[in-house]
Amino acid sequence: MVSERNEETRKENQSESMRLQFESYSWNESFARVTVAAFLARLDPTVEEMEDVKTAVSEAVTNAVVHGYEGTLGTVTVEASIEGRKFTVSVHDDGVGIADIQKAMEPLYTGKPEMERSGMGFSFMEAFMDEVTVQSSPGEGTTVIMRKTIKEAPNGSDSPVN
Amino acid sequence: MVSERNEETRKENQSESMRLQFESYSWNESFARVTVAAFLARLDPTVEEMEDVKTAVSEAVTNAVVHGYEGTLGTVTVEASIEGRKFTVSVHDDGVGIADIQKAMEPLYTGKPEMERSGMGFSFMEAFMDEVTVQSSPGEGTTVIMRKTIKEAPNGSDSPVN
Amino acid sequence: MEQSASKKDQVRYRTAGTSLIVLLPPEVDDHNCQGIAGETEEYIRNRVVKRIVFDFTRTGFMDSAGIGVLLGRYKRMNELGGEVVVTGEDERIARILKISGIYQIIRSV
Amino acid sequence: MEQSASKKDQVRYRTAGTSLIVLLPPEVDDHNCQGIAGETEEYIRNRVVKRIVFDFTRTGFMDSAGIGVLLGRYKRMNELGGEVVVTGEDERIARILKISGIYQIIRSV
Ligand SMILES: Nc1ncnc2c1ncn2[C@@H]1O[C@H](COP(=O)(O)OP(=O)(O)O)[C@@H](O)[C@H]1O
Ligand SMILES: Nc1ncnc2c1ncn2[C@@H]1O[C@H](COP(=O)(O)OP(=O)(O)O)[C@@H](O)[C@H]1O
Repeated sequence: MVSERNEETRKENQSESMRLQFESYSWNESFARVTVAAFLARLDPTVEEMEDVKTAVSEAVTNAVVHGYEGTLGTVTVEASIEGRKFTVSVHDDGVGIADIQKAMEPLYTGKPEMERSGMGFSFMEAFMDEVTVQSSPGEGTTVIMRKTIKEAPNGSDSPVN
Repeated sequence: MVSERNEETRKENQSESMRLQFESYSWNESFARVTVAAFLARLDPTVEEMEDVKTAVSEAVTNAVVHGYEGTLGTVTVEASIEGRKFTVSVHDDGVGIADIQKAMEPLYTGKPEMERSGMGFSFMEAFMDEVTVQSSPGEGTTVIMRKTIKEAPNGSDSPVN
Repeated sequence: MEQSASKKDQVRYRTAGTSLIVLLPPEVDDHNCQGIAGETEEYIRNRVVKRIVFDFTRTGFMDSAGIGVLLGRYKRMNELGGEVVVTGEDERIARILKISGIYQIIRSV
Repeated sequence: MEQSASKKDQVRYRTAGTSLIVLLPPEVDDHNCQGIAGETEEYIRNRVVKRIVFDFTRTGFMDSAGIGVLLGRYKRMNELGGEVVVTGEDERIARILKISGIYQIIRSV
């Protein structure tokens, strides 16, 4: 009588991913945040978890634009994936790369002190995500991989709306 | 005294693009809409232009999921670009493809009448965009390319907020 | 306002006499519509339903998947001698319904 | 609520006596901050500015680029014998300011 498509719903242990590429214009910093937030929304994160991820993504994408490409035009690639409640997001640029990753990640260190930068980008990523890994070498570009486990929402009441 | 980065602002005749890839899950239909809307926002479209584009993207992505992959798992690629005020968005799947494109685009035609579909997907794309082009053949997947010129906002007062 | 694919966005059902009221989600698309045909059938099977009211009060976005649902339920209620009506459409939803031509067979109450 | 990169999201300036009030945009990031150093310098050059007030009333998002601006303006006002204060921070912004340690040198009014 009624032929209907089987209802397709996300499973609790669902694995899925997305990939986003865009040019290294500074106005894409907000575009990247919105897109990752829209992808993450399916896990029903709290407002705080959502804001944490948006801040961390903003830091990594800004670094790709400002430090990786230094204002020149290049492609930034953001990949995000979900395994159950484990969320991973990586930000990649094919820019100048980092010679001393440990030093770059030190709190307050900035390679561009003349630009009024705080040197807190990596510290923020580490404060807001569970784990931050940086792969980089000079001339080879940079990939920042960040992980965060999103807590099970008790009944989804504290979830953000965008 | 103050060393400052040159202010980086979009130019009126700016060319830019983005590419988004995700799995053919039906809940990504809304993810695709949000992402394209966030990309389009830089042109300061009216609420109506924004809704038009979201509807058209929703139609094309839904077709990739429902008809292209027929519920199986595949990758959907959405590319969007801007040249001045000309907005182009394409939706690609590597699914079953379309044998008779002209027939598929006829109003009310649906290849899946048992699924309570309206057969109005292509009609909506054509109603809401300036131009719709379909590239497809059986076994080769489908690409739908849609264009729309976004009017110059008089002073950006009627622009949407998400 | 975009919504996640979470449970709070689902369709809600309510009966009033012989009417079945279907409160549609904020975004009526293929994903959010998948259960409607089967779920309204449940009601029709278990009680006398003479009218299905699609309530768009919460809805800000709809694509042609919504039209497919309305047409499908219209045909089904026709078979049963009942009717389908819509209510609560905002300007955008009214525009979509108008373009689809569905106001010619389904009226707004 | 996400905002486009359009003009309405820009920083706004207002003076009151010897105070310069900087009304920050909804999202304080690298992109939206790029003009602040140069624009506040303009004011400092053309009138007596003893205090810069960063007003977060409209702001819901900030990353470390905002901290860079606050630190930079703090150093500059220190040179001039003036001060920098913040106001109107919501819970999220206060958390970011706290994590950055900036409340140790810049107070909230
Ligand atoms: N993607 C990147 N490419 C090249 N260098 C980078 C990249 N990301 C970070 N760095 C280096 O690491 C330094 C510290 O980064 P961060 O902690 O974010 O502080 P900030 O961006 O304020 O300088 C940067 O100043 C830069 O020298
Ligand atoms: N991406 C696609 N892959 C394969 N077939 C497609 C695709 N898009 C559309 N079609 C075919 O074209 C028909 C008409 O599409 P459309 O106008 O959107 O109506 P509907 O989706 O309601 O069937 C579909 O039913 C399907 O047979």
